Parts: sequence; C-alpha cells; structure tokens
Amino acid sequence: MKLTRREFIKSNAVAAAASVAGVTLPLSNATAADADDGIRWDKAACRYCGTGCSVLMGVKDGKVVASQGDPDAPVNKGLNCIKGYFLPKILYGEDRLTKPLLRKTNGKYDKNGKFEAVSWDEAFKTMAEKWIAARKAKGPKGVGMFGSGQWTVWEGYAAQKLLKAGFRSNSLEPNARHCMASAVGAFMRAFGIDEPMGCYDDLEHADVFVLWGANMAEMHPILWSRLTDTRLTKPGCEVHVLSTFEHRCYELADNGMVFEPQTDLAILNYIANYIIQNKAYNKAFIDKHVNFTKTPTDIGYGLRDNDPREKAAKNRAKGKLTKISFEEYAKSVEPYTLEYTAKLSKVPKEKLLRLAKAYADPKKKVASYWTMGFNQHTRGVWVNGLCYNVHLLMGKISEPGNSPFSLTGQPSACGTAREVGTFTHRLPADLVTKKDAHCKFAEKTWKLPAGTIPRANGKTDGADQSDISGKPMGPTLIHAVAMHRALNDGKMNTFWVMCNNNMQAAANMNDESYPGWRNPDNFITVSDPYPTVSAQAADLILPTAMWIEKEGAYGNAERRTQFWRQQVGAPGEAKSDVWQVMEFSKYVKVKDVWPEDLIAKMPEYADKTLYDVLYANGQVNKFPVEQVTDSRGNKYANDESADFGFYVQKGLFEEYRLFNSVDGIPKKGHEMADFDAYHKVRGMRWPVIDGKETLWRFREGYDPHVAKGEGVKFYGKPDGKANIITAPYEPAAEPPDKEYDLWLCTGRVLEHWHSGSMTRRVPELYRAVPDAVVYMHPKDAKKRRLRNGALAKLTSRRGEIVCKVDTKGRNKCPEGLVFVPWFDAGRLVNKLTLDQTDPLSKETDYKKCGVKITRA
Amino acid sequence: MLDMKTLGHDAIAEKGRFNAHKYLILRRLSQLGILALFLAGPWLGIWIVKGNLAYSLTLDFLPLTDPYVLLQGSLSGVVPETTAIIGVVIVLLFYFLVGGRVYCSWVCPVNMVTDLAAWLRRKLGIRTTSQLSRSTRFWMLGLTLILPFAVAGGIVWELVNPVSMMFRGIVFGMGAAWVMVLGIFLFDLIVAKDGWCGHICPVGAFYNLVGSRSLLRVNAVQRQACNDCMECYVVCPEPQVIKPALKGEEKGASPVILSSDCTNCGRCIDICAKDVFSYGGRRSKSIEVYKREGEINPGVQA
Amino acid sequence: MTDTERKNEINRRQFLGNMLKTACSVGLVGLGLGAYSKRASSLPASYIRPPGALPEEEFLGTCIRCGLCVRDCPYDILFLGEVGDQVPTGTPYFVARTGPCEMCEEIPCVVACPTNALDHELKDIEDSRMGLAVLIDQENCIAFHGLRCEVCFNVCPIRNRAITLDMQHNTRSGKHALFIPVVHSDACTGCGLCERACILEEAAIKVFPTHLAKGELGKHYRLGWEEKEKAGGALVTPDTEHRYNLPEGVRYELQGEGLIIEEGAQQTPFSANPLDTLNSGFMDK
Amino acid sequence: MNICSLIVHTKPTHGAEVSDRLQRFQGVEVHGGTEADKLIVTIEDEGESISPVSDTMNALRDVEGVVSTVLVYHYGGEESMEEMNREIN
Repeated sequence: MKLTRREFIKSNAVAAAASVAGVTLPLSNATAADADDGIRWDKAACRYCGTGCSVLMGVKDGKVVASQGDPDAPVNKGLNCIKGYFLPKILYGEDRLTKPLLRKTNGKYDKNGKFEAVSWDEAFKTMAEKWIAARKAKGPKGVGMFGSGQWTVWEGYAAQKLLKAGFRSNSLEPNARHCMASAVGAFMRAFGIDEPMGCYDDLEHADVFVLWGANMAEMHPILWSRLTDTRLTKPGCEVHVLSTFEHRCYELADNGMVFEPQTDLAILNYIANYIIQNKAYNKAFIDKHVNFTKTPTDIGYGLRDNDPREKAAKNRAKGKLTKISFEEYAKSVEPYTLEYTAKLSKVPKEKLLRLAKAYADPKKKVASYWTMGFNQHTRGVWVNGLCYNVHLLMGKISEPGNSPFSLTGQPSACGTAREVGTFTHRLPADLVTKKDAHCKFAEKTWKLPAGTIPRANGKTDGADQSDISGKPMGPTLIHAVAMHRALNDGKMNTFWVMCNNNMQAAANMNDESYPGWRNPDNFITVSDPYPTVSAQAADLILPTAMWIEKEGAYGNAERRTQFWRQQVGAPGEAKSDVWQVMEFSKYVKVKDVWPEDLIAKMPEYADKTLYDVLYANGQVNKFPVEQVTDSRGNKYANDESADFGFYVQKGLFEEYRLFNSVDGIPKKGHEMADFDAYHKVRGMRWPVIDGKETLWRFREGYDPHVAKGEGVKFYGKPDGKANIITAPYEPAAEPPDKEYDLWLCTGRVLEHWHSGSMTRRVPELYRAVPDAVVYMHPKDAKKRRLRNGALAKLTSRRGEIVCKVDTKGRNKCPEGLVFVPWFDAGRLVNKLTLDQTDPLSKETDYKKCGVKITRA
Repeated sequence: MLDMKTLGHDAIAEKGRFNAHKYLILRRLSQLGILALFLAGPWLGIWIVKGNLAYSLTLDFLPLTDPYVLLQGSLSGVVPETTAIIGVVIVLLFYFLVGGRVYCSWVCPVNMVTDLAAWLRRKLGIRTTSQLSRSTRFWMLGLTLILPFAVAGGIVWELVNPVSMMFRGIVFGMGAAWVMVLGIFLFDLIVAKDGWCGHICPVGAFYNLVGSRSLLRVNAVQRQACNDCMECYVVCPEPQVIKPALKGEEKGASPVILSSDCTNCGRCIDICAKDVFSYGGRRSKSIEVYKREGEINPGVQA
Repeated sequence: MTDTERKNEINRRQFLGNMLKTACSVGLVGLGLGAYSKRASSLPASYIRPPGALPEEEFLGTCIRCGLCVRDCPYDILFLGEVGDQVPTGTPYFVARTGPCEMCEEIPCVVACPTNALDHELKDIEDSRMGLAVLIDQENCIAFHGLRCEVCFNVCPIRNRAITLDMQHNTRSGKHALFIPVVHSDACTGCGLCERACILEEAAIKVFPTHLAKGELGKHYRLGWEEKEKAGGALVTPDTEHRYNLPEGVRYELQGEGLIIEEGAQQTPFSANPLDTLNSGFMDK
Repeated sequence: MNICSLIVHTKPTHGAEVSDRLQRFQGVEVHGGTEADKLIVTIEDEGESISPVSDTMNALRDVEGVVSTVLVYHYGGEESMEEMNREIN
C-alpha cells in the first residue's frame, strides 16, 4: 500500500494519541477491506417504502452475502427496519421465476391453457401480435400498461416513451394511482408543482407533530424513529395522532384521537375555523402569498356511470376552482364549530381543541404527516388541500419544522411515478398531455413528429379527441381503476403489468379486476420475479430481474434521488423491466402503430421499429458501454448495457434531464444533477442547481428559485401564490348499514411490504407475521360470538374472505370498524373493497366500505 | 424327549390350526385392537379413545386409570383427582375379576416382544437361563413404590418403565424407546427365558397382586387326559404355575391354576392336543371330581 | 447331617444367598434410578410446561403421562418427553421457538388433565405462568442498535403489558430513537410467541422456566418510590419548607430540577441595579 | 504544514454525537474512540487555510459534549503541499 508523507505523519500522530488514550482503533478502510473475506460493499437504496433508507450490500462470488444499514446515510444513519434487515433474502426466494411462461394448449397460445416455458422471442412475438391488433382495433385505449412507483427512474421513463410515443396511447398508469394520486392532485391545485416543500430535517425541527391517517410507526419505521427521538429529547414537543383506529403511533401520542371515518374533512375545517375565529391567522402571509378559492361540491365517488350514487351527484368529477374572498372562505368554515365537529367525528372536544390550539399557536412549529389515510379517500384531493389550508392560514410552511408533508408508500413513488410522470395524463417533469405545448415539447425532445402523443382534454373520462388524421380517438385518458373496467368491458384488450401485484392490490377484485383479466378477448402480461396472484391471473409471465440485479435509481418522499449500481446478476433468463420494455419495442414497427399522415411527417421512420425511434434515436444511445466502477476501483456489471450496446441507464436519464434541467423547458423547479454525480453521493434532494441541493422549497435562502427579497414564492403558480381551497365535509360512499354493519379499513403491517410477494418469502418475516387477521373491538367480536383467535367470515357486497379474529393485537379498532392488512395472498381482502375513487385524483379509497362479520 | 420342531403339531392335528391358536389369535387381536383404538385418533381422526394406558378417556366419557401409576403418584404425596380415582376403581374391578396378569398377556404391548423372543428361543434352540429369581419383580415393585418417597421427582419408575414407554411410544412417538424394547427382546432371547415379564417387570408384579384372588382362572379340568407331552410347560411363560394343578391330583390339589403368576394367556389351552385346560372359575373342579361328586351328590353339578 | 438335612441346608443357604443377591441388585437398580431421576427431572431451560403446570417437583408426582393435554391442544404444540429427550419421559412440554402456546381462551389442555397436574384452578389463560420471557441477548437484539423490529412486542398477546417498549435517545445516530423491549414478569405468561417470532437466527428473547428467569430482591428491601406511591404519600413526616441563599434570578427546586437560572438573568456579570455593583466592592478577588 | 493529534474527552455515551460535530470542522478528522468517549482526533491545516490549527483546537473545546482536549502530537514542517502529498515507499 502506498502512503503519502502526509498520511504517514498523520498515522503516526493518530497512533501516538491512541496509545496515550488507551483506545484501540478500528482498522483503516483500506486494511479492513483487505481483511473482510473479499466481500465487495456498495450502496443501494432500500427496496421498500418511501423513506429511502440507504443500505450497503456485501457481494461475494456474484451473490449478496451480507448487508448493513448505511452508517453514512443521512436518512437512516445505518439503521434499518425489520424488512430492511432481511433485504438480501428477497432476491433468493426459492420460487424465483427464471423463464418466460405462456399459457398454451397443444403448443399454441390458449387463454385457458397451462403455463409453459417459452423463449423471450416467442413471448414478445405473441405479445406484439396481440398489442398491434388491439391498438388497431380499439384505438389508443385498446392497449394499456400498469407500472409502478417501484420502477427505477429510467424504467418508468422508458415505459413512458413506449406507451405515449411508441403506441401513441395515454393508457399508462402506475400503482401510485392507488397511492399518491390524491397528494399529487392537491399539490397541483394548491401549489402548481408536485411534491413536498419540506424535507426529513423537519423531523428534528418541529415542536408539534400531527399524524393524519399515517401509521408512521409501522409504515415509515425509520422516520418514526426520528420523530420519536425528537419527542423524547426536545422539551415541549408534542405528538398528535389521528386515525380511524388506534395503531402503534398512539403509544407515543400526547393527544391520540380516533375519528369516525371521513370526518377528517370536518376536523380540518374546524381547525381553520378556530384559527379564524381566534384571529390567529398570519395576515401578512395570507395577503402576500395566498389566494382563496372554492371547489365544486357533491362530486360523486368515481364509480361506474350507472351507479345510483353517481347519478345523484350534482357536480360529478368536477374540480374547477373559483376565486373567493377571505370572508367567503371564513364563512364556509363557520359551520364547523367545536360542538358540531366533536359530535360528527366522535372525538372528545378537549382533544380537538388541543389540536386546534397547537396549529394556531404562532410560536409552535408544526409538521403534519399523512399517507394513505388522506390519499386513499374519496375526497383525497380535498382533504390534502384542507391540511394545506391550515398551514397556509398560519404561514407555517416551507421552513424548518413548519411543514405539511405527504409521505410516500413506495421507494420511487416520487422519483418514478410522479417525476417521470408515468400517469395517463402526465409527461416528465410535471408536463401534462392535455397541454398541446407540453406535448409538442416532449415530441421535440424525443425527436418525433408533432402530434405523436395523443392530446387529452384533461379529463380521464372526458370527451372524444381527434387523432392527428382527424379520426375520432375517443377519450384518451384512462386511470387505473378505469383500466380494469375497460378490460372487463372488452374495450382494452392488452395489458402489461410491471413491478407490482395489481390483481392483489386493486379494489373490487371479484367484480372488476379478475373478470377483466380473464376476459377471453384480453391478453394480460405480468412481469414479476415471483409467482404472485397477478401472475396467476395472467396469460404471459415475464421473469424479472429485481432491485440490485440492475442499475437503478429511486426518488424518495423528500425529493431525494438515489442511485445504485448493479450488484449481482439475475437468475436464469430473468431480465430487468427496462430491458423488457426496450426489447419488446423491437418487435413493433412504426407503421404497425402509427397512421400514415404521421409517418408522412418523418417518412424515414416508416420501416423502423419502435426501438429505433425511441431508444436508438442518437440521444438515448449516445453514451457508449463503459466499465462501471466505484471510487475504490471495484467493477460492476451492467447487463442492459451489455445487451443493447450502449449505456442504457445513463442515456435514458440524460434524455430525461432534457425535460427538467436545461434551458427553455416549460416548467422549472425539478432540476437534477447529471447522471454521474448521483453515483458519487448518497442521494440529492432536487431541485439541484449548480450541484447544490434544495432542502425547503419556495423560501428565500433555501430555494434558488426564490429571488432575494421575495421571502416566499409559490412559483408553481403564475402569480406565485398558493391556493387555499375550501371544501366541505361530505359523507363516504358506502357507510355501514343494517346488514353490512361495520366499516372495513385495509392497510399494512411493519413486517410485510405491500402484497407480501417479497417479504412473505423471507422465512423469518413470514414466521413473525404469517397471515392477515381481522383486528376488531372485543365487544364487536363478542356480539358475533367470536373471540380472539377464532375464524371469522368477512362479507361485503362484493365478496367474502375468512381470517382469524384479533382483539388484542397491535391495532385497536373502535366499535363499528375493523382493520385487515392486505399483504396476505391467502386472504385477498380486495375481494371485499369497493372500487370507489376520488373523482378528482381517481385514487381508490381502500379505507371505507361496509362489511359484515360472522363465524366461519 | 420333547422335540421343539414338532411343538404344537399334535394340537394342530387334533383340533385344527385355528383351534390350536385360538387364544393366541384372540390375544393378538386384543393387544393390537387396543393399540388401534388409541391410534385411530391421531392417525385417522376417529377419536374413540384418547390418552394411553396410564390414563385414557373413552368416548369423552369413560375414564380408565392405571392404578400402578396413580399409586406411585400418590406415594409422592399427591392427592389424585376424582376422575382419576373413578378410573382406577373401574380398572381394579376389572382385573380383580379377570385376573391381574390378564394385563400382561392381553393388553401389554411388551408381551408381543417377549413372546417373539420366546418363540425365537425355541426355534433357535437357545437354552441359556439366568439365575434371576422370579421374586425379583416383587423387589422391583417394592423399589418403585419406595422411590417416590425417597427421591424428589415423583413418579420415578415412569422415567424408565419400558411397558408404558413402548405403548406411549407407539401412540405418541417413540424417541429412543425402541432401544429399551430391543433390550428386553435381546435379554429374553439370549440371557433369560421369560426374563423380563417373568422375573423383573414390576408392572406385572403389581397386577399379579391385584389379581391374586381373581375369579377367572385356567383349569386343568381334564388333567387325567394329560399325556405328559410337556408342551404346555414349554409354551407357558410362568411354567411353575402348571405343575401343582396338573399333577397335584395325588396330593388332592385343585385342578385350578391358583397361582397369581399365571397370566391367563391360554397358550396351554391352545397347545394341548388333549384339551386338558380350559378357562373356568376360581372354585371349579376337575371333570373327575365333578363326575365323582356328581355320583355322590349329583345336586352339586346342577 | 443327613442328606436331606444337607440338601435343606444347601437350599436354605442358596435361598438366602439368592435373596441377598436379588436384594442387592434391585438396590443397585434403585440407586441408579434415583440418580437418573434427579438428573432427568431437572427440566431443561428450553422445555416449557403447558399452562397451569404445577411446580416441577409436584408436577412430576402428579402428571401420569397420559398425553390427554397433547391430544386436546388445538395447535398441536405439546409433546410428551421421549426416551433420549432431556425432559422426563412421558411428560408434556412445548418448545417456544418452534411451537409456542397460542393462549386459547378455553385452555383445553388444562381441561383435559385428569390429575390436576395442570391446575384446574386456572380459568384465565392470562393468569398462567408457563415461564418468563427474557431478553437474553442485548448485544444481538437489533432493537438495541436502533433497528425498527419490535416483532416480540407486536406479537405479544398481553399487549403492552407483558412487553413494553422503552423509548430512548440513540446517542450513536444522534437523531433516531431506540425502541427497547422490556418484559414484565407480572404480566408475562411465558407463552413463547415472542421467542418464535424473533427474527434473529438464534432468538434474542427466550422463554425460560420462571425459576431460571427471575431474580429476587433481598426480602428486607423496598423500593422507596413504589412504597410511597402505594401509601399515597411520604411514609414519614414531610420536611418543612427549605429556603436557600441564592443570587438574584436564580431559583432552587428541591424536588424538581434543582438549581434554575432564569433566562435572561446573568447575561452580564452585572446586576441590573448599578447600586448592587457599586456596593459589592471590587470584583477581582 | 501542521499536523497534530489530540484526545478529546466527551461526556459519557456522547462519543458518537460529538464525533459528528467535530468532523464538521475543516481539517478535523476523528479516527476512533467513540465507544470509549475518548476521541482520537487529528487536525491539519492545508497551508492556505484561514484558521490555523491552534484556532481549531480552541474551537473544539467549545463544542457541545466535549469535556476536555489533550494535545498529544504535533508536527510542524515547512514542506509544500506538493511534497507532503508525494508518495513515499
């Protein structure tokens, strides 16, 4: 080992001090690496929730043999939750899929056949034939793709191009639609730009924490650990927790509140009312930075057109804001008195008052956190917005500790689904398909003829659109729930599900998802590492390289983009999602899917494949294959680059950056650093300008987009002002009645992630929490002659499941409500749930439907 | 001299193969049937009898308790539960009537092992015998009843009792209990004829005492017909019990085998070509006596 | 001596000799058995008796090894000791790591027991004391390192009473908390659900027979604060009020924080009243 | 070019926290001892550094959680940075 003179002197100095102090020092990095059995360590972002913990993976002989929390990661400082502890094991479940599998009878594809191993070539040929036929026969909505907030950034980006530009279809949705869409809707309406203004440092700076429908203790374990620490160490710090049942966060709560489902709308309006009545609002802030608006009410529940609840709705799915005055706003919240709200929500008055006072105290910094309790809500956009209202009234926003903060459930809900815009109505960097200018910009950036991307009218089920050739296309937007309905109705014929388990995850499985997938006219492709419920219901299964079997990037809830290198190879013939998307595009020719008049604009494209025009476009493929190394000289494989002959990830990311980080882009504020920079750091929080990260947005000094002297500027809106949007309490779609007499709420547990397809393959996690149970109040159980541990049958209007009763466990439900986690493929709780959505965000409400429970 | 190779041939010739093995077959049916009842639950889910020979519950109603085990427990200072006592009373009554060592020959699974060893001994012509006294088992019994007082740990004998061990082993899981069973088999085969059951087993000794006044007995009812073939002595696990009854005519002894060592196994009945033996009551007499007394006082027989 | 006499003599001697031999060998067997039983009846730490089991010594005298508890356990977690096992042959046990007690409310095993070896007085499963969970390895329990596990806490059926989480500041990371599981013997039944659920390769929390797991405070000693709480006040006469010599702006709370320097006070070494300075003499002492 | 090493005693159990704080100073490196609450620290000036080593040393004393600092080793040479960064064999 070579030493410089300086290092030599330093090591002498260190040794001298150590011997005097009697301290044994750890081996220096270089020596430690030599001694550590040849394990190669490298960083990666954790595969699970939106927290974005960094982990170090130890690889030896092509296998992950060791792991640790990254001690230098600012988010988690070497810590992990129990799922993170077992990260390597998710790669090595015994039943990894290693070959494409196609349903066949007598050697030919058959919808009712048995799965047989096929070559990738046969898989894609079969698929391409179906996709081209469906696109021709049924138009842009004939084909569809359902991706994920677990896709890496470039996977989402590649899929975005394939669907919007290649197949000229807006039928691309991520599972984030079921997860973050309401948050997005509210961000756009209030601030005109997506994602939280604050960051995780708020966890150390706030004096008051308010949890609105977020079980952080289990779903964001490491963030909860930070919140808890602040509560323990900061004098005067208090924690308020609101939910429809008591969960683990109540163990820390100073003010724990259990409210009647849906009445969060009323509680937030009460707080606003309290602030106004007591003149506690920050007048200077309001005058300078806030507009008051109102939203149409009685907007329905996103159900099918023929549902009586939809027919009864006066302003179905309407969301256009109209300006109002402060006085009109104040009047709109006036009915939400303490008495009325306490009665409606069943929360004791003194608790509500304490909560309102915490928000109204100008000296206290308040951080509000929420996840699915707000987002999976038929008034999700409203309720997100009502929380911003309270923060905006007080001016408690965009500064350390004062932060309304929407937490994400997936590792890249922000990075991939939202920032890349893999929604039906979006394009990268907050651009939208309803704006011609945005589409034109995307087409130019992608080197495609104008008119390639189908224009939308901004409504996901709105009026017909004309194609470039003047032919009517029908409405081009289609959201996740509508996709299943379209499959069910035979309007969409091919569907490709990637990186998520949508059959288990989507609501109303019995009436919509399953019949849709098994509709004989349809061809369903599922890409997954494991045989999930979705794979079982598919026609073609593609084996997928997961997580660190490919080079990847995720964006967490605090706008932190984190990269990792490919650590190991995938088993068998498994291939990454980005490979699958790009390879599939080679099987489709431009003339198969584009009309003649569009081709006429660029006739040289006529005989090319979608691969040629989308990925080998001289832009994506401009970075040659290079040996990936780290600063210590370790070498890493990159299977996609080896297969396609250029640095795939870099090419896609750098083209993506043309949407957010160069001059002349339509929307500013999403700036990112270049590809190579991210491999050198433990994530960076965008906007990254001149290599500098942004911690708090919209605030002078913290955000470079806010000029000196402006103080605060919500630059997502043309006038730089945020919207306070008044919205009333409206009841839920399916409250309990005589027969279905209990609320059903669904969710997750600490030990399992989402549908459990990974964590249930870790024996220790499976042993810790083997099956889903129904958590219920002992009195509710007793009334039904059930006791702890007994088998119960849960029945809704749509289906039934059987599971064990838990009256003693971690979740304590009030009388009248039960909670069932959805991780268990053996108890598919989404047979029960209703496919109700927020009419504005189209996000499903999994938290409120009626069930009855009997002895099984 | 007795030829081991033709053992039982006469009986088969005289009575037919079935009748020459009638009680042997019945005993095996009894032993295996009891096991089957216990196994029907765990194997087939048919719960007729639960538990094992120490305590069982039949049809969730009838309790049967092994008095020997319960006695050991009581001696360690435990007052038994009512259900257990009811079970003991039923069991004691039963064995008091049919003969204590009926347990040994009709119920105990070890009997099948020691019978096999004895059969092999005869086939292979192994003639070793041990110096062990048949009274050893009573010493052993005494010992197993003193131990609960003497050392902590309650029912000490049950730690090693091969009898309960084997039955429990079959019903609940064997563990290394087969080593004990194999030991008994080899002991009986090589070291001592009827070594375990006839000499050592305190369980047998206990039931021996329980049945010392039992009503059901084997009777050498046709003892004059005896042709001194000696085959009954060969197959009898407790041959010392036969002679007083079979050859005691001159001394005026009763033809009934009164010794409580007798296990009522009925092998002597099966093996005898002359049908000398049959089951009878404690006070039964030989045919001649009946005849004679019938002559003098015919009213007795009626 | 006649032949008959000699023969009788020999017989008598033989008889006595044989008897002695038998007695001796049986005696030896007895010694062996006694010793074996001593060893065999010391229940090993990982074998847990079913709910309601009497203290081990009594249990061994009472249990007649019938296996009815095994038969009536709906979760099939109970086994009878087999020859070669470390547990007395034929007696029931469970091993928490592989099959813990699921805490049936009906306690069918106790109902099934014919001899009261499983105490029929036990009516509420939460009153059972099969053993006591011990967080035995604080070095490897990942909660002590700040990882968010808490599986033992999550699965514990005596929720938030038998195991609680002690939240502490993580001095290493500086901004996270530790969630330390703490077992409470007044509520822990020893069911072993925590041990089974422990996600480590070798469980860090284990259930042991209570006598192995529990320490005992010296009989003379009481914890003062607990006694005070029980009594509802000080056991002895309270002090009269304490008073102190203190500079301005400084308070002293005897039962509270102790010395409290009021904010704003002592910003400079000078009193706000110049006369104080003037009258206090030179400061460079 | 100055290089010196010192032992920084911290409040009990505060080793790690203090270590983080110290490393924020330019030229300060902590080499271990967090467990023992006795941090082994080196301070280097880069030649053109604004704050000389002695200033840094004084500043360290005022860091929250630091109990005392003890200078153990000091090297003060006249070499240029280039010389210092040359590899030796």
